Order: sequence, then structure tokens, then C-alpha cells
Amino acid sequence: MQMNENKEFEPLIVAFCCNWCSYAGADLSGTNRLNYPTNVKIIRVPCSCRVNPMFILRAFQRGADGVILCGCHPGDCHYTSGNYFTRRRMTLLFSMLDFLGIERDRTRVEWVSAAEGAKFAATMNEFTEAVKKLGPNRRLEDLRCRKQ
Amino acid sequence: MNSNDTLIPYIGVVTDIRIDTPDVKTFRVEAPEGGKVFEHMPGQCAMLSIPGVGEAMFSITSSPTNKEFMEFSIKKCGCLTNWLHAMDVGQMITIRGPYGNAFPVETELKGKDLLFIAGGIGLAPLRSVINYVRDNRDNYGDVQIVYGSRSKDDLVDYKEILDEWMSDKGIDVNLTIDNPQEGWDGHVGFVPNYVKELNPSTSKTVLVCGPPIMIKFTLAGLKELGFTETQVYTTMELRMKCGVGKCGRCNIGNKYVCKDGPVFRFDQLDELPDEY
Amino acid sequence: MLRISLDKIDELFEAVNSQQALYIPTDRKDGAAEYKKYESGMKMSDKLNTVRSAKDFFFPQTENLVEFKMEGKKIEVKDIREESEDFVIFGVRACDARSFTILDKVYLVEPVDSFYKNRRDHGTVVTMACTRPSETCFCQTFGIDPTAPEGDAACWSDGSFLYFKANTDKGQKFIDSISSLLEDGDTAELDKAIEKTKTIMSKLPLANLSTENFGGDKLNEYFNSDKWGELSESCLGCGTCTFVCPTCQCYDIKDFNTGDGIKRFRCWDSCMYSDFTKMAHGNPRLTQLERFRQRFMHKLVYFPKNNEGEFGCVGCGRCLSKCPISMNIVKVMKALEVK
Amino acid sequence: MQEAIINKAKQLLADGTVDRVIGWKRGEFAYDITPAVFGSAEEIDADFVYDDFTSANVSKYLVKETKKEGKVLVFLKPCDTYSLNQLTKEHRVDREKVYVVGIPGGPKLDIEKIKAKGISGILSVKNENYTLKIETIYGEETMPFSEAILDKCASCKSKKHVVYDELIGEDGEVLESNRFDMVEQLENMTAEERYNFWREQLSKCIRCNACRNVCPACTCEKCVFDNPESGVENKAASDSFEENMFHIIRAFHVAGRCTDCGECSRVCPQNIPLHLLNRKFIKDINSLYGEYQAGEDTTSRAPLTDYTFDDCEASIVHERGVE
Repeated sequence: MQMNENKEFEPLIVAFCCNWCSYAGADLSGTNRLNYPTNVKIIRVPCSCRVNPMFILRAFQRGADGVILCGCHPGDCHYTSGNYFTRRRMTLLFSMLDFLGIERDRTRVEWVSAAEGAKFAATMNEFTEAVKKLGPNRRLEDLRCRKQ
Repeated sequence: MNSNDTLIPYIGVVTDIRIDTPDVKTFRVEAPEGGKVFEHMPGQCAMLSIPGVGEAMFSITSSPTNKEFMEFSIKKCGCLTNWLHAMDVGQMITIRGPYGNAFPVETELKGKDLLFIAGGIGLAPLRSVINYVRDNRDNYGDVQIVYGSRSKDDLVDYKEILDEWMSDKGIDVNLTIDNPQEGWDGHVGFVPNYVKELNPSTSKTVLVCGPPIMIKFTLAGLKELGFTETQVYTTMELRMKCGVGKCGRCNIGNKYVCKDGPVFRFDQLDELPDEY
Repeated sequence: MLRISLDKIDELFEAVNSQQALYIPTDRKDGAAEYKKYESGMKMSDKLNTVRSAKDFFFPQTENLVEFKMEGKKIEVKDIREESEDFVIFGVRACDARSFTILDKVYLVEPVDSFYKNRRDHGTVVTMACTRPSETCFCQTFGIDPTAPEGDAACWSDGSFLYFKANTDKGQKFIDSISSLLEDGDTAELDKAIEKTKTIMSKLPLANLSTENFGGDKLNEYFNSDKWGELSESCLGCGTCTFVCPTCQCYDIKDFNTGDGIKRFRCWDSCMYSDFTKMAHGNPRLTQLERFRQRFMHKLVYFPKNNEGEFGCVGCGRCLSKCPISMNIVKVMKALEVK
Repeated sequence: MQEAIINKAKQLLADGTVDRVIGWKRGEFAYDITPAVFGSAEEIDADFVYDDFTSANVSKYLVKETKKEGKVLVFLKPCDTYSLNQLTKEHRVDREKVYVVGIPGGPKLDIEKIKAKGISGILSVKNENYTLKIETIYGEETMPFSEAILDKCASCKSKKHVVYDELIGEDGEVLESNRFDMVEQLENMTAEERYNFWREQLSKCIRCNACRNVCPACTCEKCVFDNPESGVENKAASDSFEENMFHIIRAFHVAGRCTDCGECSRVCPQNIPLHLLNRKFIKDINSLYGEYQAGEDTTSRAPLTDYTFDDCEASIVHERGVE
């Protein structure tokens, strides 16, 4: 993840995707032959609510430059209300990261349903671009994990 | 910086894995170039580790007279030991040591009649002494072994006991299991009671190792039989990190188990506070 | 005695810093003092002591010991030790200077800890005599004279000059290295200042605290004391006392997986923590009482028993001012003492 | 006040209402007061103290004390009563076993602030008409009371006791406090400035866990940071990331439950303003999900275990604020 003069910076994006919606959305974007950057590494979770703040932080620790959490649209949670809790939790966490001076564009929550393959691809493209502009994550990285 | 530091481990290769009981395996460890990683005395320990998993102290169960390899009998009971139990032959591990004192095989035990009392995995540290004594038979008197376990299947080194120890002259092996079991025609009952039944001569020097509760009752039984605390040795275990008495956690009173122990004579333990 | 005018102290620091790394106690924005690497213009703190002790220089809170590369069944061990650079710690108080002697008794006895020894060999300790002891000071209890500190070289201030004296060869080398800045001068003013400090020392509230009734010979008596329950009942089980203590030397060894290999590091550990002695099959120190007792027994009984009567405390007073519940070794000694 | 409290304690012990008393015990000096459990009138007469330095919030000790037999008397300052309510709500304290006597609170004094003035060798501290007369081995010093007030008292949120069985003195009111001022100041900085501010603060952390262990909201049997199974267990920050992580998660785990008692900052040996992290959460919760004061009652749902259908989206963080 080094800034190299003759090589463009390629961010590492971790996407936590809910099994019931956005994970299928990612599949759909694939079967529809839509492109989204290979920078995105997807981690499947049973519900967006499964993601606790430590997951986000540890993704950054281990080299992520941006972390995005995708869940079901409000009202559509497979477990009725999981994503409502997620919404509050992530709002507060992102606000805290902002408070500590971590660039706020490195984190995002998006609601992507299983039918929204196009939205998934578009979101990932857009998010990757946004993070690319920010450059490598330096404020919330663990130097021990930096690739030599 | 070319001096060695004891905290920097050597590499050991696991060259053989023997399944002793459902939860005990014995691992043979050699240096990558063959032979032993280091020399030791009976009763001493080594720090084994899988980097990233954990590091812990294990007693070396092979005798120093074995010139080819070291052995460790390890019971599955935590994170690291689970990992060790899952590994295959050829796996490298890290190893450092030897740590701790040893049973005084070259001093106080020399020329004595010896009584070994072990329970369960407690045989592991004593096995090193027993085989050392067998290999230097002329230096010691009679040897009596009392070994008990929960069941026949839980007897560690059962094959070695049957094939080698029992056929040796001058070694009296007494086995017992906690409860009756099909296919077992030996003694049934707990170790402390069995020791009392056997009524060994009080001229013997005793080496005991096993679960704390067994040690407690065995010691009480021995005292009833007329043994004194200065005749009885045991070996202990506490949480250890460094192995050299510096990290500060394995002390009982002012004694560090990793450095001043793990072998203690009961009269020495008596002077220490009751923290174990 | 060799001395330098305090007006020229910046020149002195610059001169030392040009030869080897220099660390001095300096004031942070929040007013507390801490050791920092010297940079031009940095002022030395006039605080009695730093929040963190000077042990960090020889025994840092975390340090990497060794690295491993794992590949299939193979493990590669990488010795990452490097020769430390030469450095000077300036302005160490007498209490902290004594703490090095105590740490030496742990880390320089066989088997020698090469990580510690490396830094010890390359570090020069320049001590600074105290002039304004505080109510929390009780170094005299342990036979330390804050007006005549140990260390490789010692220095004294009378308000206008800094006076230097070497205690070791390393200290003499240090003084030689700055000799062009030093001049010979008489010590009449300094002697007066020292006398004044000594008078204050005798009036400190803890001046009469004595270790007479502590030491290795009362091990079981103190271990079985019925005071431990009362003393430890409000202990939070945090590690403040251990981490600000200049003599606490316990550590933990841990592995960190970087994704590319394993870094094995050691870090300070505290006997006050619940998992300090926890192992796969149980924990011999289950309650805070036992952990609390361990810390004070170690300093007042076990350590002197193993080290010819030397106590594991230097009376710096850090735990007195930093414990969240104000429980400390002085209170423990007073409550426990059996005459 | 001390006399009234001592008399009340002795009376309730004597008539059998309670078996033990949690209070504060006199130390070696004027200020080093230790929370303690008193079992008899003699112990109380000997050591019980209530003065300008008895700032420790003793409500967390009730977790341990109410597991024992018998009833325990506790003297709570207004801010401490919020902690007790929160603990009761979370079923960490058996309220039936507690007899609460509400006592007037601070402002309490911060000995560090006195020492920061260069005053050392302190033998006694007396408050005479809001001027502190400080006797030291180097002579007498004076300073205004107002300059030595603990941070947590300087931004006091309430003089009201939210739970008590009995009161000594008058009950007060919830105050209009300035407690979010510093949070706001930081919010108005650039991200770069905020980052530098927190790096400077958090790099001082020695990971002593005092903030966590003193916190009345941190009552987990086993903290994630102590649990080897959690994957984040550590005892010292080996990297700046771990400093950030510990403090973010510590504050997050008490978000919506933190009563803003300020103990974390009070006990920090390195003077890190940890309460600002907690207050940031409180301020966000207030502005995004409606005013909420943890510990005000024992029935309401905490903001993070609750939701509404029309909560704001997380993107609000991106939309507001300055860069």
C-alpha cells in the first residue's frame, strides 16, 4: 500500500455485506457483468448488525484504507430490526472517528438489497474513488502491519 | 549482539507423535539437523511454543540418557495444547530451555531406594527420572512405582510400562485405576489409598507428582506410614512466561517455580506461604 | 568542584546532544513532566519528578524480542536485536537512580537479559540532587540520600551553578566530554543549599517511616496478616501503581500476527491484573486480595529475602500521588507493621 | 457536613437498618482519601471523612457489596446517584440491599491543580471563604478555591439526587452546564487539528486501565481487552493504533450508559481528558436521538438498544461539520 511515483495508489476496501441482501447484490452485479473494483474485499456477515465497531477498526488496523458496511434497507431486515441498531451504532462510531480526526470519507454505510446489483457496483466504484482521493490510511493504521 | 538470549528460542522438529490416551499425546522433538536441541537433567522443563498461538512450560519426559531426541507428554487442556494435538509429524515448533532445577539424581537420590508415585499426566515428569535410573541402575537401590489413573485408557506410557519397566529386574510396578473396568484385572482404587495398602518401607525416598488433591492425600498417607517431609519430592506447575525468574508471576512466596523449582522437597514447601 | 553557570545550561545540553542522544525531563502542556529527547530550546523541568519513571529507558513498556516467519510446517526465527545507540539521561532523581540498581538485580543476574543489558551498557545516567522534596517523598526510608544521588555522574544546583561529580568511569567520560564548558569553583553556596535540603528532609511527614520491621524473616507472618482484606477491599485492580513504579519489573510475553509473520514482544504486566497468573487449568490468585498482597509482599518481603535485604521500593512517591483510590505502600506498611 | 454524615451512619448501624457503610477513609495527608467499608461506629469515629477531597464515586463498590449478606449504607453525591440508577437498571446492583443517603456534592478539589501551581510539601489544606490556605513544609500558600476545582465538578450537570432513601440537606436542581463546550471547540477544529490533539493526548496513555476499572458503567465480568479469545486483548499499546482502539472502544462500550460522572479523567495518571470522548457520544445522542441522560431513571431504554424508523442515516457525519 505504498505511494509509488510511477504506480497509482490502489486502496484496499473492506466491505462487510449482509448475507440476506448486499451479499446477494454483489452476486447479482457479477452475474449481470457489472464491474466493480478488485480493491473491494467482501466479508459476509449474517446481518449488518453483526458488525461491531471493533470489526471496522481492525479492518483499518490490518491495512484497509476504507471500510463500507452494506445492509438491508431500513424495514427490510431479515431479523426485523437489526439494521436499525446498525444505523445508530455506525452513526455514533463514524462520528467518533471524525472527532478523532480520522478522515470521514473512509467509512460509509449503504443499504443495498439483493435486487440492486447495479447499485452495489456503483456504490463500490464511487466509494473506491473517494478513498483513492484520500490516499493511504495513515491515521488509523497499525505500523506493524504495513507491508514492506 | 552475538550473545544468546534465553528468550530467543531454538527450532525443534516434531519427528514422532504417539497417542497415549484420549487426551495425552507424546511428541518427539529433535533439532532440525538431528539430535537433541539441548541437554537437560531429569525434572527440568522447556518452553514450547507455536508463534502466534502461545507459549507454555512443559516437563521434558524423556531421560537425559536418551541421546537422540527429547519427548514431551502433553495433555490437551488449553489453546496451545489443542494446537499441538492437531499438528502432524514434521511440524516445527520453537523450544527454549532447559529451565528449573532437577530431581537430585546425582546427589541426594544416589544410592537410595526410590518410590515413585504418580497420578494421571503426573507420570510425565517422573518418567524422565525413572528412565534415568533404569539407565544408571547401579547407582540406585530398589525402585517401586505406584501409578494410577482414571481408567486403563488414561494410563500414560502404558506400553512402555508393560514392555520395559515391568520386565526390568528390581523394578516393582504397581498400577491402579479409579473405577473397575472390563479387561482390567489389576488394582482398583485411588492412589493415596493404594500407597497405604502397599505399605512401602520408610527407608525409601519418594518422588510424587499428580493433581494437587492427589498429592495432598498421598502426603498425608505417607506421613501416617512414618515418612518424613524431607524424604518426599514433588514437582510443581504455575503460570510462567519467561522461565528464568524475571517476569514475576510463578512465585510462591519468594521462590520462583520456574527457577527455584519446579522440584521441591516438602519441607521446603512448608516454609513457603500457602498460595498453591 | 567542576561547575557551570545555570545560564549556560542550554550550551551544555547542545554540547551533550551533539555527541550522543540526550534525554531530559521537560514539562508537557498539561504541566506534568516527562522525559523527552532533547531538541534545541527545550527547557528542563523543575518538577520534582516525572509521571513515568526513568525505568522506561532500560525497560520500555513494550519491545520486540524476536520475529518468526511461518510457512507451512516451517518456522524461521529472526533475531532482531541491534546494538543500542549511546545515550545520556539527564536529571534523574536519586530515587530513580536507585531503581536501576534494583532492576539490575533482576535483569543482570544469570541468565542475563541481553535486551536490558544492551541499553544499560549504552546509557549514561546523570542524576540531579533534590532541593525541594515533597510530602510524598520517603526515599530516606530506603537509605537513599537525595542530596547525594547515585548514577554514573551526579549534579547539584545551588540556584546559580550546576556542580558535577563522577561516580563511575562512564560518568567520568561524560564529564570529560563536556569539560570545556566546566570551570572549577568553590562549593560554599552549594554546601549551604545541601544543608537546607537536609533540614527539610528531616521534617517531611514520612521522615520517620522505617523498614526496620520488614524484610525476609517475617514472610509467613505478613503473608497471613489479617489486614490484607481491609487494605485491598477498595483496590480497583488497575495497573497505575505498577506502571508508574520505577522498580516494578514484571512483564508479559505476547505474539502479534502482522499477517506477514509473528512479532513476539514483551510488555509491562501488572500483578494487580486478574489474568496475571491465570493458566489453562485455573488461577492461584483468584481475588484482588491475593494480587494486592503479592505486590506488597514482593516489595517488602520477597525481594529483600532474595537480595540481601534490599527492598523493592525506592520511596519516589509516585504511587502515593497517582493511585486512583490513594492506597499505597506507605499505608500498607503502617497498617501491616508488627513491631 | 461530615459530622451529620457520621451521626447518620452511626444511627443507621445502631438501629440495625444497615450492616455496613460505604464511605471515605482518611489518609496520610490532607487529600489522599480512600473509599472504604466501615463495619462499626468505632471504625467510623476513627477514620470516616467527608471533605473537599472526597470526590471518589463509590457507587461501583455496590456491585461487590450487594453480593454479600446484609444491607449496606451508601452516601451518594448527586452525580453518584446517576451511577447507582444506571447500575440498578442494568441489574448489576441489588437495590433492595442498599440504603441510600443523598448528601450534597461538590465542588470538590483536585490536588493535582494545587500541585500544578508549584505548591509542594503540602501538610494541610483549609478552605476559608473560598480561599485555600495551604500549609506546606516551605511555608503557607494561598490560592482561590475556584482554581483548584476538579474538572468534573467545574462542569457539573446536576445537583439533584435521582435516587435516595433519605437526604441530608436540601436537594438541588439539574443545572444548565457548559459541559459540551470543549467537545464543541474540538468539533470546530479541522480534522488535522483534531487528529493532532488526540494523538498528543492518547500517546500519553500507559494503559493502566484505571479509567476502565473505576468506571461505574464498566462492569463486565471479563472485559474484551482482557479476554485472549477476543483477539484484541492487550496489556500495552505497541502501536498508536492500539491506543486509539482502546479508547474508542472503551467509550463506545459505555455510550448511552455513561452518566458523565467524570471519574475516568479524574483517575487518569496522565491527565488525558477521557471524559471528552464520552461526552462526544452523549452530545451526539442528545442531538440525533433526543435528549437522554443515563441514570436519570431505571426504566427507559438506552439509546443504543433502541431505534426509531426515521433515525438519521450514518451519512449525517459526512454532511455536517467542517473540514
